[in-house]
This record gives sequence, structure tokens and C-alpha cells, in this order.
Amino acid sequence: MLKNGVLKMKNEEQIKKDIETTFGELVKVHIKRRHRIKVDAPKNMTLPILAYLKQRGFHQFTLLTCVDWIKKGMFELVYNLYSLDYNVHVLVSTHINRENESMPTAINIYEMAFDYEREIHEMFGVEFEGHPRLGEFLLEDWKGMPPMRKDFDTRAYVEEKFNVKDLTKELFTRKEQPYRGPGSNG
Amino acid sequence: MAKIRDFDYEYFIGPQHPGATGNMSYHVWAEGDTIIKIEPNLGYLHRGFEKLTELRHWIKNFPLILRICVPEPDINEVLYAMAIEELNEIDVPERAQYIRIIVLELARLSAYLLYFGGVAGTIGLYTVPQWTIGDRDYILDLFEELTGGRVYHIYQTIGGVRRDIPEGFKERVLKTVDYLEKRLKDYDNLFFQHPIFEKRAKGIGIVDKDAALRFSVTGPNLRAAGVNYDVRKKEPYLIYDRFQFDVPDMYKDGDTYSRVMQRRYEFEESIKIIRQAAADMPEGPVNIKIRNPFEYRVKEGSVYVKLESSKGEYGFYVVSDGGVKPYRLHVRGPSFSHGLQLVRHIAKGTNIADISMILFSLDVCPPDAER
Amino acid sequence: MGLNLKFFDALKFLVRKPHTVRVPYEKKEVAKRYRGIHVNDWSKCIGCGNCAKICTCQAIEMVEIPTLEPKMGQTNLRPQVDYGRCSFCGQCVDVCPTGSLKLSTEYEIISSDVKDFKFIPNLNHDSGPGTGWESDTETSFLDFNRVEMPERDPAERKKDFEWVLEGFSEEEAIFEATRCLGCALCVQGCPTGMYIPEYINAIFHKNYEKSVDWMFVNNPLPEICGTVCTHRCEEACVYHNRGQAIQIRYLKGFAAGKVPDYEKVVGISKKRTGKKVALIGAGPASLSCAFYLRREGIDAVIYEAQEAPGGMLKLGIPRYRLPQSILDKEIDFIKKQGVVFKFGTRVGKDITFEKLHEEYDAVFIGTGYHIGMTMGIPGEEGKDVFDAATLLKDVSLGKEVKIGKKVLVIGGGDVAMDATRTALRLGAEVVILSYRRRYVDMPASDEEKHEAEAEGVQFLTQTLPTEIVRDKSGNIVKVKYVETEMVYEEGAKRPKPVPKMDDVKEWDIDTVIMAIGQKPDWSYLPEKWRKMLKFDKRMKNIIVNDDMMTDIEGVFAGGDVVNPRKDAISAIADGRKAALGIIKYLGIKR
Amino acid sequence: MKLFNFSQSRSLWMMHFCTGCGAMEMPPTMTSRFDMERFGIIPMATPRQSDLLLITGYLTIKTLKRVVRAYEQMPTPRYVLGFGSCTINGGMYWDSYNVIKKLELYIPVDIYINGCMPRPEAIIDAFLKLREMIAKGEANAWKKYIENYEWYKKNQSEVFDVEKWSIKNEK
Repeated sequence: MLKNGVLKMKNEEQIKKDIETTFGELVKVHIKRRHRIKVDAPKNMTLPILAYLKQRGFHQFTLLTCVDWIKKGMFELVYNLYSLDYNVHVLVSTHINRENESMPTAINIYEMAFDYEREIHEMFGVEFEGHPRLGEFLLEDWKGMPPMRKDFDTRAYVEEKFNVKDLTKELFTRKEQPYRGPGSNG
Repeated sequence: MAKIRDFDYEYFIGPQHPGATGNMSYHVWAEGDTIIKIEPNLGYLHRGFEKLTELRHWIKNFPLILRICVPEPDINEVLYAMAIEELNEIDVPERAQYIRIIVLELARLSAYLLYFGGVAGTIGLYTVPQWTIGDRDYILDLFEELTGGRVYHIYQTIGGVRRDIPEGFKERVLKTVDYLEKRLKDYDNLFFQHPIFEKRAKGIGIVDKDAALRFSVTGPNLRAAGVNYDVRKKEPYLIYDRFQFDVPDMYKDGDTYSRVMQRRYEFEESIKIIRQAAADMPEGPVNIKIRNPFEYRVKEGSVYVKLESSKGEYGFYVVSDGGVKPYRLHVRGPSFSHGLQLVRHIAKGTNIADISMILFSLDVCPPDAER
Repeated sequence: MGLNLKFFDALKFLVRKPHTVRVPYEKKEVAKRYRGIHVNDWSKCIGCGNCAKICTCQAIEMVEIPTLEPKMGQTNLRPQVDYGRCSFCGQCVDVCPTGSLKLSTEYEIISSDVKDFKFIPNLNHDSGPGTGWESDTETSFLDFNRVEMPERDPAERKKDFEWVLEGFSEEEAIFEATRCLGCALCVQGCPTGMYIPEYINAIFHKNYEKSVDWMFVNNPLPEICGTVCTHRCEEACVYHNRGQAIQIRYLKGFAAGKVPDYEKVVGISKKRTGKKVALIGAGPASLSCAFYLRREGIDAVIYEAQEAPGGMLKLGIPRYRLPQSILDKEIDFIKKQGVVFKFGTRVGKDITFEKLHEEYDAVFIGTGYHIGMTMGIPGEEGKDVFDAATLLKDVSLGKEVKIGKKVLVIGGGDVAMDATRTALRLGAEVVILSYRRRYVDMPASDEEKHEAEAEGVQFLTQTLPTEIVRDKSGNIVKVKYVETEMVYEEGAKRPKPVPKMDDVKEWDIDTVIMAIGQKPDWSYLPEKWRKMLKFDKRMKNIIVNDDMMTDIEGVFAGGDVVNPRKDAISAIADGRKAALGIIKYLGIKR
Repeated sequence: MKLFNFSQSRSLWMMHFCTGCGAMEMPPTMTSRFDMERFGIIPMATPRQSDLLLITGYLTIKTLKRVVRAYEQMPTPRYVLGFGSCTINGGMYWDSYNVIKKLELYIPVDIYINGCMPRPEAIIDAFLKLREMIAKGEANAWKKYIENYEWYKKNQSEVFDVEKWSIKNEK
């Protein structure tokens, strides 16, 4: 993996240059290593970049994923595209607010986004504008918080729902004494 | 349960293994015996792996992560290890790399054997699964000897494999692959050149090049459509660039027959790789010490790693915040592309009797789509 | 045509033997490495709980076994496995520090009752050695090799009194700190029960202030202990069972050394209660006691006969093992807390014990063992015969000490090692160490033995000097000795050395240092007071209660005069315990 | 009655509802290497003709609904075999939000096999033990379901909406 770093990365640099010249400074392009390019784009630029890349021959919509950056209050959406000709994965990443922000759907550009967006909607609660069927996908009759969010505590949920005890308790921990400063601890 | 509306039928195939290695159902609307619409219905196997991995230390995820794909669990372990190794810039010992290649290719063989049996089963050739799955057991015996488990191996670890190969193991591997190669001729007679199979499979369930590219199909299914794309060649992971092997490209029709035959020839290539790996394997250590499993940290960053599984391109997107647990792990199962969207597309207009063969020939594995 | 051939092809299957394994009439052999049901060897298991910690399914629970006694480095917990959870990954085996746990090749539990799937594994399901999933030090996740402390070259270091160690680099320290699993068995080994996992974890996170903060909870001399402690914690460390323990001592020293000013971390107590306590002797026990008294606002006055603080830390331990800078740093911080030192004041001579008892609210005795003993063999009266305690004290205080070129040191303890190495540094060319038992029986710690050997000390074990021969002018010329043999006696714990008196040999020697033990000095205590104290059978140690109070109301004691272990860390522990006892006795609320 | 039990035990038709990982060890058990047909056990596709329900591993809530429906369609006497750790106490998925933990709360189980997943030999041994139990007339878990029907329904309704699912009483 490391050895790839020293080889020439013609394709990667070409794509980097092209994206940069087409979309200007707001879009940051990093070559992470051979075969991998990461593009940080603002929300409104994301779909145009996808459309541009599709036209450049990035036929494969490898995945769409979401990362919950709860401390920043953001969802990061990562669109992973692949081109057979360039042999490069471009990961287009964009951030949206955790609450009350939606993302326009990408299904008009990539059909494959259909199920991925359904999954992200169900697991994170991200709304995709213009998606025809954001409904139940993997979970049936799910009520409450989408489970993949960082603030969803699955162990507490399991304890309550399946009536099991002591899941949140660690089975073996050292009895830690409260620290009360030097000399004051018996 | 079928509701009859004029001449339309609406019913479910599944959730009892609708021609896929797992529970999944397809909601089918049919006219006569021709399917007019199909809608995959998932959720029978969703265990929330991605959530569970976030709650466990990096090392503790090895026993968990491989359960995503049951027919071929090793790919998950190796990918997860690869992701950590890439983020932490670990050099894996040579010997471990060779062992990983042997494990991965044996797993591919066993997955293909299961696949041959499954496809044959869907068209009523019940002798084939008796043979292939019986022979697959010899591979499982090898795994048991090497890793201590028949199906779930939990053999990989950060920076290598957990144990060195036992004495005489290489010879037994070679003996088994020799046997399997010999058996291929029997399979040819019994299945691959069987007139029923040829008649049933040719021209059915065509995924042409355009459709394959449009629906991000990968792996043998894509290759059977005439696109020569194999991760092992395009982006050689581990040490695949050291081995001489071909990616068969004589099948370009994209029908069920091509898909099966594509795998049949890839089977031979895998045997080649195993032989080379066994011959070239150097001596040396097989893993690195991680010292403290509870404090093992992975550098901050994100990585997308992928490899070629028996079903297609399998990828992990791993995000680390520098802590003792993964921050996010997304599994890109190949079935997510060819099991859902592609099926919606190709099943239209096919015969009900063929649908389970078509699905099985695509090698849809619902667990990797649902996780 | 093709079809016909295939027909003949099929014929061969008529005669082939079916490959069906006819279970249960025919057994299929399970692979050697198979991961089946747990087996736990209780004689090796120490109940550290790492298996429970690594279990990804929370299948392992540590349950208390009432019939087991917790020992040093061992708890009475044993893992209980729930096979309704276990996924047979074998990671518990790979993390087990002792290698007691393994997975056998037995795999079947078939039952209608859920309760049958939960039990405490022992050797019941064992399939024999070499079968099942076992782990040795190579295949374990853990690294059983410690980072060795870098030392100066023996040929160089024996020429001066500079510190023989070079100290860890930050990288090495963190690399070593990574090994700590946090199981806290080491705490049982430490007399003062330091928060070892906590401070090592803080070192791992490069948070040295936090680390020092944890140390000061029950040890006011962390860097000293981080240099010369007897590190019983390392014997209790889980790694000690199969490999090398974590360098707990040096890690502590490293972290404390990284914090130049303790005041920023620990602060200085502003509390005042008006009570005052006198402490006799400025050794580690008194220092520790005084520190914790001052933290609670009690005035502490230390009376010390010598001109320097530190007691045995200063006078007994040579500077090449404990540099003066470390001593100064830690004792100065205790001084900063407001502890008053009265040097050159010998209790019993310059001030009477009665007066102390009257003037102060409480008295703490921390006088230690500082009188060196001699053997009582012919010829030991006269010049060039030293007892080790005096020699080391004089060297430490900077007095001029003259020794010869050929030195014989008698004894096998840490003090003997110190004496040999000090002798080397004083210019001796040949240093011989005579010990009456075997090498393995020596009470000195292994590392000191190795260090002394590296510096060129000759170990002559199983020898017993019988006479020092002097010439007419009184100079020593020879030492006569006999060899001993080890004799096992019925019921004895270790073999006894029996001298072979008929075969007398000689060494050419000009100086003899006796390091055969030390004893306390009770001369400052008037007879009346001495009678009120309760001593143990051998009249050496004072017996105290749980608060370290002696039979005299308001008189506390600690350190070597109380506990049998006679090391710095025990003295510190005693001092702290006594401080807490005094606080309780004086009725001060914390 | 004894004869009835004995005959019952010699021809177990198993409802082939393979639900989880454990299903992966069924093909080797069924096919030539281990060949469970030697014991008169054959897979059957419909619940109405089978005696034996295999729960081969974890059950998600969605699958449990189908399992309960299939179980209730089976004719009595019916037997349930729990495969692997997951059916006993949650197994690997003890903290998963979508997987049930204790199977016995929802349907009665006759016999459990440990393992993750169980080996074919263990599966065959379990079948043999079940056969023995049936012959002796001990495998009566199905009676529990009828006797404690309300209790099972209550447990089921805790994890899913029974009303919506309208599983009919087949007593």
C-alpha cells in the first residue's frame, strides 16, 4: 500500500487539475494515495461535481455513506465514484447540518443512489429532496431515533426492548476509587 | 397468499432463500407467468453491524465483522485488517501476506462450489449440490486445520494472521486443490456441459455491458458481461501483483450461462494462485505484536479499501478519530448493486420459473447488502 | 457420442467408496487447533479479568470463588462463560497473560435447558496438551518483553559516582506504558497501594502532570521510588507469570522526572490546625508522614541526628543509584510544604524523648535500622574492617574513606551489592563477594546482582570467612574461609548452609566490608519508655495497631522499626498510614 | 402411544427456514459428506407438512414475525431446535437493536446446540438426541405453547405489533 505512493499518479493528478479548474477554489481536492481522490465540496456544489464526474466516465456509484460528526453537529455524506478508465475512486464529501437540513437526491444522476439514499435516510434520518420513496428499507415498524446516529444508545435500547439486564454494565472493571487529591484519600 | 386481480398475480418469493444465500424476499407482480415488476424486500438479516463496530475496540471487531458475509467470511476480516494497516501504515510480514492469499483463494473456491451447487439446485439438478458441497467440505477441513474454525475463521489480526500454518499444511492444500481440479472434469460432465443447464441458462437473465455498468455491477457478473475488471489486477491489494493468473474473458453475453461459466474458469485461476502462493511462501514471522489490545489506537483519518470477493468488489469505508474504537465503518457489499437495483431492471419480462436461477446466478448475498 | 462417453465416465462412481462420514457411528477427527469449549487451568489462572475485558460478546463474567484465597498477584475471581453468548473466537485465549485459558477440541453442549450453557470452566473438558486453541508468548497479543532500561557502560560507570542508568526516552516510556492492561493486580503488590494503572495510563497519554497527581495520592517521593524502589508491584504484574513485568518503577521515575515542579500539580497546603507533631529521624517514613500531616494542616518537626535529610535514602543508598538531584528535588518539595527539619539534633542527647512527648501532640518514631552488624570472627577488631552501613554513610556524607586494593565483601543482600560497587568506585581493584548460600538464594535483587557482576565483582558463593589474618603492624593480609554445602532438612523451607570446617582456604585480602545486616538503635529511648513499648519476639520490631500507634498513647512508629520488609516503599506506606492515624487520633476532620 | 412416538421420531421432516449464519452448516449436513437423510430427516419447504423447525441462528424482529407465523402453521406435535449461541442468549448480537436475544421467550424450544455455528456432527447429534426425546415422549415444548399461549403472545407483542400482524390463533 505504501509502495503505491511513490509511483507516478498521472490519472489522479489529471482529475485533480480538472476538478479544480472546473469548480474553482471552493472545492478542495486531495490525492490521498494512488487510486484515491478525496473531494471536499460544499453542499450546493456536490451534485454538479457528481454530474461532471459521471460525464467524465465515472460510471460506478460504489457507495454513498454518512458519518455522524456529532460534536460538530454535522453529517458528512460521502459519495464514492469509480472510473474503470482512470482506475480511480473519487470520494466526494460534503457536510450538512445534523438537524433540519436536507440534501438533494442524486438519483437523477446515478440511479444506483436510490437504495443507498433510502438506507441513509433510515439509518441517519437524512432527508433527500426529490427522492420518490424514502420509506422503510431494512427496519420494519421502527419507531424512534434512527439507529446509526451517534446519540442512539443501542445497549440501553436493547435493555428496554428485549427486557435484558446489565448490558450497559461492564462485566469486569476495577473498583475505581474516587480521586480526592493527594493525602486526602484513605 | 396470492391475490388474484384479473390476470395479475402479486406475491412474495422468499423470505425463505429466494435463490440467494440468505433470507430476503422479492415482491413480485406477474402477468400469467411473466414477471412485470419485482421489488426487493430486505431487512430479514439486518443486525446493525455498523453500529456494533462503533461500540467495540478495534481488535474486538474481528470476531464480529466477518459474520457479515456467511458464505465467504474471510474477505471481511482481511479487508478490516487492511483498512487498519493502511491507516496505521503497518507493513505486514511477507509470510502473512502469502497465508492471506491462500486463505482468500480457498475461500473463493469454497464460495464458488457453493454457488455451483446452488445454481444447479434451482433448475432441479440435485446431484450437483451433493457433489460440490460435499467437496467444499474438504476446503472447510483445511480451514479448520489452519484457523481452528470451519466457517468462521477469525484468523486475521492487525498486521498479519493469528497463527502460523501447521506442519504439512501446504502439502494438504496442494493435494486438495489437485483433487478439486480433477473433480472439475466431473462437474463438466455433470453440470457445465449438461444439455438441460445449457438450454435453461443460455439467453436467460441477460445483464449486458451497458446495464452492468449502469448499475455498478462488479465482479464475475461484470466480467461475464464482457468488461474485464478485476480488483486483483486493477488495484492489486496484498501481493496479488506477484502472481501469474488470467482473468477469463471468453464469455461476453452476460446471460446466466456466461455468469456460471465465468466462475467455472475463474475457479481454475484461483487454483493457480494457490499453487504459486504455496510454492513461493517465505519463512518468517506471521504477525506483529499489537502489545495492548485495549489501548490499540488507529490514526485519525478515513480510508476506502476494496478487494475482489467471489461476488464482486467488496469495500470498507473506515473512519477513525484516533480513538480505541472505529468511528464509522461502512460496508460496501457487492450485492447492494446486483441484488437490488439490477434485479428490478432485469427481472422484468422473465419467466417465474427462471427467476430463482437468475437470482442465484447473480450470486446475491443479502447479508452483505443488509449488514 | 459425447453422451455415451459420459455414461462410461459415470460408471467409475459405482466402485468408488462414498466419502460420507457416518456420524455418529464413525468419528471425524477434529483439527488440532479447533476452537471449542473453554478450559481453564485454575492453578495458573490469576483472575485478572482480561478475558472478560476482551470478550466482544460479554460472554465472560468474573465470578468470585469463595473457596479461593486472594494472594499477591492473584484474585479469587474466575471466568464464567455463557455459551449463549460465546462466539468461539479465541481472543480470550490470546490475551490471557498466564496461558491458563484455552479452547479445547470438545465442542458439543446439547441440552434443553438454557442453564446448562453457563458454567465456570476448569479442566473438565480438556482435550490434552497440544490440542485445541492454545496461546504461547509468541502467538499472544501481548508482548512479554519489556523495554530494558538503558544503562551506562559498566567499564565507564564504575569509575565515578554518577547515576548508572540513562533513563527512558519519551518514546521508550510510552512504548512500555502501552503494555499496561489496567488489571490492577500490581496494586496488591505495592505496600502503599499506589494507583499504578492510572498513572501508567496517564503516561501513555503523555499527561505527566496527571500521572504525578495520581502518584502523590499515596507516595510523596515518587521519583525516588521510581529509581530505587524494590518494585514488588512488578512481581505482582500479570506479565511476570510468563515474561517480563512492566517497568512500573522506571515509568514512575520517568513521569516524575518529566514534571520539574510538583507545586504546580500538587500545590501547597494552606490549611492550619495548630496541632504539632514531632518526628524522629528524617528517613522515608518520617518524610512521608510529615508530608501528609502538613497536607492536613498539622505542623511537623523532624529531628535528625545527621546533617542531611533522607535517612537511608541518603546514607544507605549510594549516589550512583540515586542521584543527589532527585533527592533534593523531592525533599525540597516536602520542605516547601512547611515541614521543619532540625538537623544535628540527636534525640536522647540533644533533646530528650520525654520533652518531645510533652511538647508535641504526637510523636512519630521513624528511626530505622542504621547500625551495621559484624560477624564476630577472630581478627575483625582493628582497622580496615568496615561494616557496610558505616562505610556507605561516610561515603554519602562525603567523608574521606580509605580502602585497599583487594576488598572482600561479606553478605548477599542489597547492601552488600552497594558495598561492592562502592568499593569499586573508591578505587578497589579486586572485589570479592562472599556469600554462604547459593547464588539463587541471595536476597539482593537480580538486577543489582547483574549490575555488580557487569562491573567486575567476583561472586564466591557458598563460602564462609572464618578468620581475618593480620600481620604484625595490624594490616590485613589474608582471610581464611571454608566452603559450605547446602543441606536440605526435613520441613525446612530452604536448604541450610553447613560449613565444611576441615578444609580451610585463604584469600589475599586487605580490606573487609561486612554487610550481613543492620539493627535498630534504641539508646535514645529511656528504659521506662522502652518497657512501655511492645516488641516482637526477637526484640527488633515495635508492634503497632492498625493506625500505626504503639502501646504508648500518642506515640506512633513506622518504617524499618515496624515492618519486616525493610524497604523504602514500605516505610513510605507506614509513614502515610501513621499520618492518617495521627490525623484520626488528633480528631481532625478531613 | 409409544409406537406413535417411535414412528414420529424416525421420520422428522424439517421445515427448512434457515434464518441466520447457522444455515451455512446445513448444506454440508444435508449433502453427501454428512448426509442426514440417513436418519430420515429431510428438508421440507412448507410448514404445514413439517415436524421440525430449525432456528439456525439469530432472528431479527422482522424474521421473527415470519417464524412465529410459520410455527403456528405447523401441525402438532412440532419441535423446535435452537442452533448456536444466538438462540440461547443473544450470542454475538447481544447488543444489536434488531436481533432478539432469547428465543424461548417467543416460541418454545425443545433442544439447543451451542456453537457459533455448530458443526455438522453436533447438528446430527442434536437430531439424534431429539429423536430419543421424542421416542420417550419428552419433547413436549409444543404443549407449552398452547398452555401458555397468552404469555408467548405478550412477549411477542413486546417486540412487535401483533395487532398489525394479525397472527391467528390456531389452537
